[in-house]
Amino acid sequence: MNTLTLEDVKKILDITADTVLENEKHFCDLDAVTGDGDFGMTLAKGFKVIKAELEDSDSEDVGGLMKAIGMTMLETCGGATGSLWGTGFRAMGKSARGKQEIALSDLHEMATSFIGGMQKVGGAELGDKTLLDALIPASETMAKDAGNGLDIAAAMKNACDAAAEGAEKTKEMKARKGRATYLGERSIGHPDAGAEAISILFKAVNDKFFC
Amino acid sequence: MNTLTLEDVKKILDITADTVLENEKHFCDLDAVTGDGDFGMTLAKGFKVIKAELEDSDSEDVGGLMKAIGMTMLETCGGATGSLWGTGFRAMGKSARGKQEIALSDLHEMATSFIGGMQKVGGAELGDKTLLDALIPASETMAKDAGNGLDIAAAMKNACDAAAEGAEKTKEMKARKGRATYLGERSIGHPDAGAEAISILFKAVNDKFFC
Amino acid sequence: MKKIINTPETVVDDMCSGFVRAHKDYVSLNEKYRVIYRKEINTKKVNLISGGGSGHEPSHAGFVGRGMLDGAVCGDVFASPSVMQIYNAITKLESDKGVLLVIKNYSGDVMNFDGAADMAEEDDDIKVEKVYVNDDVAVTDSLYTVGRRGVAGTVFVHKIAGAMAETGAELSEVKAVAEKVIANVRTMGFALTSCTVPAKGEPTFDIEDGDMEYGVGIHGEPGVSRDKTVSAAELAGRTVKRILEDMPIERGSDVAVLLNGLGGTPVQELYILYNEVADILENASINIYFNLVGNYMTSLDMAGASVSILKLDGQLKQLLTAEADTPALKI
Amino acid sequence: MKKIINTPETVVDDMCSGFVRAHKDYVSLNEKYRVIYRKEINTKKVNLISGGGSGHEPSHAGFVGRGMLDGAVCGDVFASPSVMQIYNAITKLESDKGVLLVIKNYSGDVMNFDGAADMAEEDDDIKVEKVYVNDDVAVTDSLYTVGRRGVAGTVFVHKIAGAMAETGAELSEVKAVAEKVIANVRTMGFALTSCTVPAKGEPTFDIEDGDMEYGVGIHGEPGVSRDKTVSAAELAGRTVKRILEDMPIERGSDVAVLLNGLGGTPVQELYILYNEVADILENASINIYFNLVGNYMTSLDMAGASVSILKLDGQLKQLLTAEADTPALKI
Ligand SMILES: Nc1ncnc2c1ncn2[C@@H]1O[C@H](COP(=O)(O)OP(=O)(O)O)[C@@H](O)[C@H]1O
Ligand SMILES: Nc1ncnc2c1ncn2[C@@H]1O[C@H](COP(=O)(O)OP(=O)(O)O)[C@@H](O)[C@H]1O
Ligand SMILES: [Mg+2]
Ligand SMILES: [Mg+2]
Ligand SMILES: [Mg+2]
Ligand SMILES: [Mg+2]
Repeated sequence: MNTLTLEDVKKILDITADTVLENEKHFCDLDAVTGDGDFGMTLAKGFKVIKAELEDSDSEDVGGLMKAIGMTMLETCGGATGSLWGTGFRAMGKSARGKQEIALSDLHEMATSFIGGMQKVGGAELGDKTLLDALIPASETMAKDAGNGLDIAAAMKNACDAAAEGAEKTKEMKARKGRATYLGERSIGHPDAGAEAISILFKAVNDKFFC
Repeated sequence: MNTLTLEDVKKILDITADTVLENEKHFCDLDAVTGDGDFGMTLAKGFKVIKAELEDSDSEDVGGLMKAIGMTMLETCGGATGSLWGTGFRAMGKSARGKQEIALSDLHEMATSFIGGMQKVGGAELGDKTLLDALIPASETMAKDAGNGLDIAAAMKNACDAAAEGAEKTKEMKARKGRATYLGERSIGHPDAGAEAISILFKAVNDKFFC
Repeated sequence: MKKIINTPETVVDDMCSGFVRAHKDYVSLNEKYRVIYRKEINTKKVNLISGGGSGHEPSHAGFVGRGMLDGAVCGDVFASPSVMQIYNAITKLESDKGVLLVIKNYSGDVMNFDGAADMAEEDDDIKVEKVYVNDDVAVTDSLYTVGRRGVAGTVFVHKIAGAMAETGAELSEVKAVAEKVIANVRTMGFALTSCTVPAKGEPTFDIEDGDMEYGVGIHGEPGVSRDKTVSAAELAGRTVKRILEDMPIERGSDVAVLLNGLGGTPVQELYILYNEVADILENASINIYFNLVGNYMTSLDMAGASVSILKLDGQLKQLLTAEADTPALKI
Repeated sequence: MKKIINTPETVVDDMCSGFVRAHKDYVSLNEKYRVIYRKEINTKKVNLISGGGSGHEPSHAGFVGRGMLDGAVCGDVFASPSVMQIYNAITKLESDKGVLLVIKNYSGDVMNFDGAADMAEEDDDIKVEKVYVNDDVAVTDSLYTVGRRGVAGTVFVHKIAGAMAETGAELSEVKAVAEKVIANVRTMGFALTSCTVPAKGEPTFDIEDGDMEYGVGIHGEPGVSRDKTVSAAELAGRTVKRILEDMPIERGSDVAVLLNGLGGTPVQELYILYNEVADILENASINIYFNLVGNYMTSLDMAGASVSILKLDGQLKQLLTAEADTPALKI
């Protein structure tokens, strides 16, 4: 498989939505350890609407679809998540504007935009103990694999591993962004909820779509 | 012993005060079952002051002493107790006005006044499950014993038994005065705190002064 | 016990002192008798005095100010003030027009206020009138002989009689309007948790997590039943129903509603309950002309609420919305 | 869980509905976006918008009215409102003079308010300025990088910036005075019990009977330490000391004090604590020019309190005592 169609992207998003909904409580529990325990709820609130909208979406390209999802998140989700993910999706919308097919290089560009959007609003860097610590490594393997001409499924497997590894590493980090910072030293020893979620979502998409 | 002097009366009041202070918690616990649990506290608050005042009281007769105690209770004690006991003591003050010595008949008259004062403000009758259910029987034996020419100590022993019996009977009564009335049927089965207290005070005075 | 206090013994004195410091433009304090007076005493109007046990804050001291009370007497926690405390308040607030005592109907309060009134009338020739508030429909008259308890509806008495007094009305008129309020106000409350009296240090009653004490008194007295907790809608329905059974209200009538928190209930929940009460009254074509939502007659840290409904006529409406400027209520 | 609610999902909608019904003379509600607006929108003055997660009632909707806020945006319990909710408030309250957003400094709030401001500026050419309140001295800057939390001091920002806006001042002037308040206000709080978020149904943290969480956040975030409970006097001493260490105040200065209840604390205890705070400040020759004692910035049903101290100059004094007429604060 070397490109994804608009339909493929929708299917991937649908798997993502299902995974979010299944993990609502788990994501909340993760956030409860270092944050305020609402991450799963907030994310689920958005993805419930997104799942419904995917069914009768009239977006004609991947960019339009991403932008619509971004708006939905900005509208539906509060908290850090609404702003971060909403802006991230909107940034992906811009980078995939007009595209009907997505190659691995496009996918990497979208990931870069997603990260960039999140950084624009949240200002986090690698190592701040946020979801970026799972996202950035995943995005970087995609860049490498695109350069090496891997196909999307193989690259996705690598991204999946990179995300898992990145999420695992957040355990040792001290939070410098988000609510977990109020814990100071006490945030060390627990993984970041957002990073864990990213890893779980990558794995679900990989298992259910690419395998 | 056929009369009590002013000094005797003071001694009796001092024993009463000590007994109240010793039983502060017990009286509260009794009140907690059917009332609001403050009876011991309120009574103790008053008798703490009374005990101190007894030491340098300049009352020249029993009536003056009783009136002063009544005023102290009206000043120091709130709740039903302040008004009932304060008015009761003031009524005793009136009935013993000018008296240096107290015969059994005087004592009975004082008890009648105490009860009358309490009834004036509280409007309770025998059988309403209040301290009057201990006081009235005690006062009645005094009347009989005075008629029969008993000495004060013997009469006191009888009064003591009558009070105890009266207090015991309150267990079977349904409260018709005081906070216990809010319990309705549920007040049955527990003695009235005030009646129990009267019985305990009679017993203490009997044991420590007359025996 | 989880309380911000120094010692159980000093709770009332510390509170009075803090209250008067916080509201020194409104009130001053007689420390010995724990009476909180209006800063400027007006001897040309009927003066209103209320009070009772402490633990019901902001009642009653919070309502001392223009258009409501002239004095509040603070007893120990949940214990009526003494005769002399009240007597002191009456003599201090003596006025050409007389003094009205607003008494919640509890034996202790009634005896002590009555005793103080007698003393002021007999010893000092002060004109004193009294009204007894008995708005609590939880306890019905048939059960006992001392009459209903006075609870949150008392705040409406303070407001309306206070406004009447401010107009320069005579003692008989102020008393009459206070009695009109009492005749037309009913309250029903419930507790989700018990209060804890500082001197006792333990909850007054035990209550399971899924239970509530329906019809609880403002001192933690038992209510009509121990029930399972229900939704705000059902709670409002049951509560309004009980009030309307006791005091029917015609369609098209105007009423005032006091949605009162018992001390430990978040403001959020009071508004949620108010929403349901308003729904029910609207559906019964009863118009809420005036409302108060908040902590007005509390029971220390008890979680729970009460609903008071006052039937209004033209006079009550006008007095209810007349200006008032007190620490706890400004209209 | 002991709560007067219908379902955890409907808490915020039911509360908004009840709030607007109770205060319909002051406010109206956009149900979809959960924005509570002033009844009459004035497009000739700077309009103030605040908001954040729900659960802090009466903040912020309680301060919508003359002399304070023009709009409040209600997020889910303890979760910032979304960008679109805030954007909707901004466009609705668009004014010739511009709009000022008063934001409590939490990542979620900051991101969403910032995002909404950008959108309104870019898409609609609305003049928007923002201030970030960060008064909580519990969390010191060295510990983390997102800055201090915004807590009860926010109420002073609403009051003073709102009074400034009411004078017809320009956006830059209103922003400047809001920033002056922020620079001069500090808050320190503590919890005796945890709050319980309705959706969770269980206390956010466990706490033993003799313990308190000192420096707790208004969402139940951990504080600086888990300590033994102490007397009101010691609590006040420690709290004022921490504030003064962070913001020294000269002898002879005038300050405003907000003694804020966290939702489950009885009014009685707030006055007891105020009494101690007033003692300490008096002894330090610091003059309490203005005070508020009550539930202003709560944390659901949490028992506990916070103390905020604001250093005053002539301008702040005048604006602080200027008229305000809102559901939760009337001056
Ligand atoms: N500034 C930031 N940049 C990137 N990610 C962030 C930032 N702040 C928080 N996050 C991520 O968001 C997650 C929490 O989201 P959420 O629970 O919605 O936030 P909150 O409850 O604090 O508003 C964290 O686990 C973290 O991964
Ligand atoms: N009307 C009354 N007449 C006589 N005794 C009464 C009356 N009401 C209450 N009591 C007595 O007072 C006792 C309770 O006193 P106290 O606790 O001070 O009252 P409260 O707490 O109700 O103000 C009762 O046990 C009862 O014996
Ligand atoms: Mg969170
Ligand atoms: Mg009692
Ligand atoms: Mg009592
Ligand atoms: Mg949150």
